[in-house]
Amino acid sequence: MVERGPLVLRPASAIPELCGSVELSRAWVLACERHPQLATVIAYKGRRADVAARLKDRYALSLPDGPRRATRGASALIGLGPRSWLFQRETGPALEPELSEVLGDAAAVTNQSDGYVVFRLTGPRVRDVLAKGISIDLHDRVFVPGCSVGTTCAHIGVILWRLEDANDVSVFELAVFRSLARSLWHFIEESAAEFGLAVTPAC
Amino acid sequence: MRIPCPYCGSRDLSEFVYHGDAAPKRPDPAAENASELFYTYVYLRENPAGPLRELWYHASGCRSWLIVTRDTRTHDIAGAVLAMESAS
Amino acid sequence: MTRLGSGGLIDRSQQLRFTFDGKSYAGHAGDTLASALVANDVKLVGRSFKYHRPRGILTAGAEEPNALVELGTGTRREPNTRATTVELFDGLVASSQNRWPTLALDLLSLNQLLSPFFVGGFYYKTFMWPASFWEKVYEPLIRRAAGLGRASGLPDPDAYEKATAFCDVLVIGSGPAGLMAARTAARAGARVILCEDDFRLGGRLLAERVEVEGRPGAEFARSVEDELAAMPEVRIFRRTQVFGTYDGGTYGALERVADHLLAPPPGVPRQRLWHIVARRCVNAMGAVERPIAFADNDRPGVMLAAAVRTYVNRFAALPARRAVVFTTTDDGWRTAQDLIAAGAEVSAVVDPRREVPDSIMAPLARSGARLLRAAKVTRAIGGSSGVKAVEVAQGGSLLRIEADGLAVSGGWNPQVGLTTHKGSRARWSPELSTFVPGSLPEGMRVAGAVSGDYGLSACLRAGHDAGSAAAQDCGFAAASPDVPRAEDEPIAVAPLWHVTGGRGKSFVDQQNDVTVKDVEIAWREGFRAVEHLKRYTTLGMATDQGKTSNVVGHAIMAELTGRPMEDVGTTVTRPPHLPVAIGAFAGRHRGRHFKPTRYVSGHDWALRHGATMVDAGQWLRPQWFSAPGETDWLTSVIREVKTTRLAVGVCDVSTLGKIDIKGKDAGVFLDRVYINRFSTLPVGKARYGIMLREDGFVMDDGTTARLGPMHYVMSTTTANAGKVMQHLEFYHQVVWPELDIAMVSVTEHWAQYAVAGPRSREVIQAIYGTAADVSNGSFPYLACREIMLGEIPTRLFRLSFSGEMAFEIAIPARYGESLLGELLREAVGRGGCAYGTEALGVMRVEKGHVAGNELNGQTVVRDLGLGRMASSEKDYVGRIMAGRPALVASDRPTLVGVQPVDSKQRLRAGAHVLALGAATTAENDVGYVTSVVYSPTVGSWIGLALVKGGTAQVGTRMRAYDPVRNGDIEVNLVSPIFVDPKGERLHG
Amino acid sequence: MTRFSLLALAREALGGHRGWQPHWRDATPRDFYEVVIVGGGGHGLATAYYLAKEFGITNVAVLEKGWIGNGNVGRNTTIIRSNYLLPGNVPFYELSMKLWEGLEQDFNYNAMVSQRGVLNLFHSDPQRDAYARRGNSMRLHGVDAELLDRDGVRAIAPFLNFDDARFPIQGGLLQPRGGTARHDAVAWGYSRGASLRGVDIIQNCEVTGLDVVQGRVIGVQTSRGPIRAGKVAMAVAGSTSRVAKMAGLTLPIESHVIQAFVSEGIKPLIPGVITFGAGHFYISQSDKGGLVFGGDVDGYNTYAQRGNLPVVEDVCEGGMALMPMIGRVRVLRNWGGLLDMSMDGSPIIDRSPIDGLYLNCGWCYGGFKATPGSGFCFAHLIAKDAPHPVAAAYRLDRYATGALIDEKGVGAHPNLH
Ligand SMILES: Cc1cc2nc3c(=O)[nH]c(=O)nc-3n(C[C@H](O)[C@H](O)[C@H](O)COP(=O)(O)OP(=O)(O)OC[C@H]3O[C@@H](n4cnc5c(N)ncnc54)[C@H](O)[C@@H]3O)c2cc1C
Ligand SMILES: NC(=O)c1ccc[n+]([C@@H]2O[C@H](COP(=O)([O-])OP(=O)(O)OC[C@H]3O[C@@H](n4cnc5c(N)ncnc54)[C@H](O)[C@@H]3O)[C@@H](O)[C@H]2O)c1
Ligand SMILES: Cc1cc2nc3c(=O)[nH]c(=O)nc-3n(C[C@H](O)[C@H](O)[C@H](O)COP(=O)(O)O)c2cc1C
Ligand SMILES: [Zn+2]
Repeated sequence: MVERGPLVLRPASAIPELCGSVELSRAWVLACERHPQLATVIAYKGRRADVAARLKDRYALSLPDGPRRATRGASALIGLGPRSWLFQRETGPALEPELSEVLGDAAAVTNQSDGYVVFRLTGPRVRDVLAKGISIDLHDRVFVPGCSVGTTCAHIGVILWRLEDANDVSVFELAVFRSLARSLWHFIEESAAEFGLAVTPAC
Repeated sequence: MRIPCPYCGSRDLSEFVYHGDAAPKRPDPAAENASELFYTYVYLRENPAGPLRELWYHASGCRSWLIVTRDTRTHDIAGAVLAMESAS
Repeated sequence: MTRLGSGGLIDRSQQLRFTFDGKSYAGHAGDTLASALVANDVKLVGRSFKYHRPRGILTAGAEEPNALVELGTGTRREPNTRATTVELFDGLVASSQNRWPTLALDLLSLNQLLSPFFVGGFYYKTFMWPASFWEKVYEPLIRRAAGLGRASGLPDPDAYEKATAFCDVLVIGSGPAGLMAARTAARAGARVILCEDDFRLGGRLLAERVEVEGRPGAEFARSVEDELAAMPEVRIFRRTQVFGTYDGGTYGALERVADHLLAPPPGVPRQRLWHIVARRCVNAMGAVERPIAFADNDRPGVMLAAAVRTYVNRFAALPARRAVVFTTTDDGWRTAQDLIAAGAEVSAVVDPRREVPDSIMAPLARSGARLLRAAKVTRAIGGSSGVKAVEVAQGGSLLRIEADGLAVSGGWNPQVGLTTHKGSRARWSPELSTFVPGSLPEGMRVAGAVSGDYGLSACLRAGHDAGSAAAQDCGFAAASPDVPRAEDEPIAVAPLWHVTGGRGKSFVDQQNDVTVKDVEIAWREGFRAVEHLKRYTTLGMATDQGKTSNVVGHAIMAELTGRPMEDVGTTVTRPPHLPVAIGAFAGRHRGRHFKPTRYVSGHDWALRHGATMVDAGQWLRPQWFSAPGETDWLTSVIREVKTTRLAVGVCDVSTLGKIDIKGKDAGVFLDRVYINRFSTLPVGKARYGIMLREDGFVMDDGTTARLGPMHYVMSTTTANAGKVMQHLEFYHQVVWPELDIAMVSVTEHWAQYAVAGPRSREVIQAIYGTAADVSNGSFPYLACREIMLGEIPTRLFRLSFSGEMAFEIAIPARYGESLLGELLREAVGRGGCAYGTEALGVMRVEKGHVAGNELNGQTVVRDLGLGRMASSEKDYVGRIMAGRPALVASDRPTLVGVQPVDSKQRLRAGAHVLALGAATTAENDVGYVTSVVYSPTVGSWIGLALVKGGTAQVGTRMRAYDPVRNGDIEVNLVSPIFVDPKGERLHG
Repeated sequence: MTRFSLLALAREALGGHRGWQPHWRDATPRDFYEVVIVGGGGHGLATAYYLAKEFGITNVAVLEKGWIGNGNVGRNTTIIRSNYLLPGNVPFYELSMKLWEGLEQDFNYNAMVSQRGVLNLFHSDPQRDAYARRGNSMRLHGVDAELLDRDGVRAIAPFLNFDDARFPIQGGLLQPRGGTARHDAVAWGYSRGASLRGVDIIQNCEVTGLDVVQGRVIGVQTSRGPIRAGKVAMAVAGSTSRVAKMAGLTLPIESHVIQAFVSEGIKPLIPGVITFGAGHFYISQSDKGGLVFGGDVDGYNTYAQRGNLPVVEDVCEGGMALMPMIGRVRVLRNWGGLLDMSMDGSPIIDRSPIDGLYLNCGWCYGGFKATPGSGFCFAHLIAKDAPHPVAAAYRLDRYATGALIDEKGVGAHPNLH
């Protein structure tokens, strides 16, 4: 066996050019790239209730029974399908092993943290930008904070959800497969150009 | 066309993949006349003009296979259920 | 100038310059190109399609058949643009079209001399002799003469985009009916979208001298607009035509975002295509007036009566100083009144009716106009500069009345288009002598003139009622009724389709030059169904789709056949209601952005290392890496292959599909979807598998590894990843829902790299250091394991596609690039390199592995020499159908290797295989070459082929026949495994 | 009826066109015909024409539920070609191509057959190999085929997007003899030719039932009463399943819609036919100046002759990706037609399990080019009760035996063919 020092691997951004920030004034839409920890949870046959109970127990999160996003602290659960969810956590220890332990044989837990890039979009014209790619009714009273959808945006599969408003302005997040992040970003840039777009390291 | 996904709600046609008539059921491969049964299953279609229960895959949404009842003359949709939960 | 001194909805303070055919003119903000031309006394605007007849402006709306221009220049040149709907802007450039050399002197108008030959359908009867002349002489001539405007021929420089909007109530049209519908629904609380094609809201209210609530119509429209604009749940889409009704309450609409500007501002698209999803729709598109056919009724200066009112009242532009009005409707008489009110002279009003109510005639009694009843206009006299006089027949005598304009009112045609897009038919209304909407698409109501309600008060009420009902359907309580006060104008119509007796052509479809006589010829030749009439004469097939001509043409056919209009019917209308630019339907999906691009995490890294990228589905993959000094791809590929076979190579295989399959039935499930068994695969082992479609043909292949008792990870080909996922979900959810499994794609989470070659183990060991022992003993061929690399989880597989000892290492994607760097560093230190898909392909062909070219959907496992993999002890998808006689026949082409006899000769995939000396005919075709690469190992081009008799033919010499590339070489059929046939290197 | 000629036209022009006769007799049904053809589309009419002309069988009726040519023959994108791959197909389509080449003189009607070339573009190496395989197969069958590289394509169509493409053009397979024909005129010319030879063309006569006695068809029920028949031949395209059901047959057919588009008329812009190899788009320009184009099927079973927006957009996206110069050209009209999609994408010309009932169906979106060949071979089958050699592979039992003719290799998914 070859002896050598510890290997150091560095994470890379899906869109390195987004790392800088841009002047904020006059921008109607703000965007940033984020990398939360993500894992899919798929309930095994007849185990939905167990999954719900265990997640409630451990994280005080109730399992959404539709395309919705439940949050508690830094954790969130997003309904993806009749028996699958995306668990999201901004920080903390490695998510997948922890969840696997919590859920045991009730569900399949799969790490997806590197599978998606999340864009956060906000600003007074954010709905106008999204409407150019997404055919979901995002009306303020229809798609309220806590709603989520799996859909497509300009031919690109995305998961979209709405966060609580910040400063009375709606905030959305779009999760996209990492390989498609650049194409989605291109869409955001072109679609927001009409209104003015600013990229911020964190918004 | 908009398809009412039982999980996701009403969604645009472009999110779905079509698979045709839901009536044919994969036959018993051990049956004596399995070749004939499979030929019928794989190739023959009633292709009715009128209501049809058909399979759609919500590829860009919840990834569920659905059974949608749709009239092939008008495209009017009477309803949709998850294939996994449908009795038949 | 014929601009009136006052009035109109134009902004006289804003002067806009424009040119038409190079001549410069001025108009005002609020003008259309047509109204500005009218104001500048320009009468001749275009030439007709077939006879090149001089044409002017017939209408003031989107139904215009004649006044079509080329708008803009260079890359922005837009043919066939209706001058009547172009909003004037400063710097606008328009030119006439379909004329040579100039509009005034069009030599092609000589066509008219030949018009006795050029009648409807003439070409079906001629141009057949001699046969060869069609292609060389006649057709090119016909083609050159056809078409109206010229497309730019250059890439469209502007951007288009698409968007979706949702509402409770969509209101189409902002005339009195639409405005009331929108206001009523909005007041009830509904989310309302109001679409108006025009740049100003109001419809006919802008064009008529009418009052609503005691105020001028335009002012009323403005007040409703202001109210709507202030309501948060109302969206007003101006310059937006709704063009189509689709299933499920979806409507297509086109917003002309920047067409009223010289060029779109930065970031702004030229046009936007809207998908409007509406729970209810109030269609208030109004009606358009129709002409009457009489001799030379197409002369410039002949204009529809309501259009004359539009130019006078809305645009303060006078189309005629001395006019004749020819009307079969009460409505037409108002044109005479409005002209006089604007200071023009009306020489005569000609009405075929014997009786015309006094109330209608009275206002003109003292105007000096001759009021001729039971009279008809038989001919418009004049030339390309316009009408000079009008010939009128009354009681057997012919009068000539001097005039510089003729206003014609033949009745109204409701715009039924959007009501019929889903297949219902318009209904003939004998009372109104026109077609009105039949059964309506679900969710749609009609209100106002579109439904045949022509009175203003009736329109306001109908709009109100429809808006209220639509809102109630959506669950909103009715707002208190509020219908504005207005009068119903007289609306009687006495249908008159055409006037006989005049000398000259009577046009039905002006743009396509279809005359009354053409309709007669069609009738005589048996083309009597209206759809036959249309196709034989091209009636209604021009850019206006017969909006002003169809009913007239169909009514003439009804007369000829002696059948009632109810039976004759009308032709099918289709979307788009008005023509829509192709670019708008495409939106931003063009050029490089036609389809999204998928980037591997090592994309930038690969570019930095000299990679040329290649498309693999939506992915981009490194195809080869050019080392310094290498100028052609083959040199690089040969180096990559040699280096890998001799030392070690690193290849990005992240694009392969990866599916995690978990659960207690995962093994059973895999047994059913693969032809071979996976339930017995030990944990920590991988196996190659083949999947069939239910019809027995091969669908995909790949390795599936067992990471835990209830955990497999399947790999698929790059091309089929999505398809396989869908296939698996189908069998899981639809066919065997009883199986307890969970599947999820992890393609994106894991970046994956192949490390191949005799020194691959050293590289892998170097990466893992003490974290894992990857020696042959502890990590043999087909082993797999999850290994932590510090904090980072990885998956390691001992798989090989190249035939060399090889590993695949998977790592969370964000570390991909970094790991690649480390792998390459370790490899280079051992004489290795990075390789791309091309070298990968070379090595797989050298090993006789099948890939996309062989898995083409037409092959079964036996064809590929993989028949033995199929388990005979279990059922699997495709098993039964794969047993059909033709799929097990012994003469099916099966996989062999091919190698040129002369090693310098180039072999190409796609060549067919024939016996030596056999004639090059289809009967002698025994197979074809599927894949070809240059093999540095063999020292020649080599290939795989599917050949009848296959394995039994190995050793024979045949011919690779490739006539489309002038290839024809002798080849030896050999074993498909060119390198290391015993597979010793794998286990190394 | 007058023979169409320049002379006839001149004579009529002088006489004010009063002497023209209907192009075909609008016949009323008689109570018996030797052969009843169900469906007055291109295939039904061509079959009647060749039955009369080639096989001397003239006691024939064509029953059409609407007006002649209202089906797919009157709504297709008019492309004719014989650039097929598989041995079951090539000789048949080449026979059809040859018939096109002499058609106008044969039936004395100008159907404007225009052989301006069909160019299929490719965008990747595997696609090039597949096209080479196909081109070579064509050449082995004596069909014209040329494989062009990028420059070869550029020489023919310099306006294509060569510079900024998502999937750059690498070359194309050209069939110079391919082209277009005036769809409606094909139906009318065959009607006229058949009618002149004694065939009854009966419009507004919907077949509502097939009379089958002891496994043999003896006549049809129609909206205009029963008609007895020696043989009944089905050529009803998208209505195949419905008519077959009248005889209790279930077939390997689904009905789908494909949409087509025509732009406003413009001066000549596009030579021949061009198809995009990396998206769903193909285009040509009509004699009248309209760009005629289309793409993929909508993808769901339907009997409505109309489609929906996603495919409209998909087609135009392909168009703009391939030739961005058409951005400002406007779509004038967009319609749909009902296709008889078969399970392997290839047609069926065969006897049915019922004696005297003959099938002609499964043409998918490619049966216009087949019209002459299909009529010719179907007439042969009906007249001789034996398949014509070039159509012998179009058997109904091939799905059971596995002798499929699947050009695309996509299997039993009609919407993918
Ligand atoms: C949009 C579109 C584009 C196409 N493009 C091409 C192309 O470019 N090239 C090509 O080769 N092919 C093309 N096709 C396919 C081609 O048009 C068809 O395959 C071919 O026309 C079908 O044969 P047909 O002409 O006999 O069918 P049709 O014309 O459809 O004839 C069938 C007839 O049967 C009648 N009928 C149905 N039921 C009954 C009944 N019960 N009683 C009496 N009559 C009945 C129908 O009314 C119809 O007239 C296209 C098709 C469409 C829809
Ligand atoms: N006296 C008569 O004989 C007679 C006959 C007909 C109409 N009229 C008058 O005409 C008016 C009719 O009122 P109305 O509200 O029904 O119609 P309208 O003609 O006033 O308004 C229709 C509006 O719809 C718009 N429109 C049409 N198609 C559209 C589309 N596809 N997308 C978006 N916008 C579109 C038009 O631009 C127009 O502004 C009344 O004032 C009536 O008195 C009178
Ligand atoms: C090759 C071809 C060219 C056509 N050109 C025109 C045209 O120039 N103008 C037009 O209005 N329609 C044109 N059409 C479309 C027809 O009007 C009609 O939509 C089509 O035949 C289908 O019939 P339907 O819409 O009545 O159902 C064309 C159709 C075809 C097949
Ligand atoms: Zn869903």
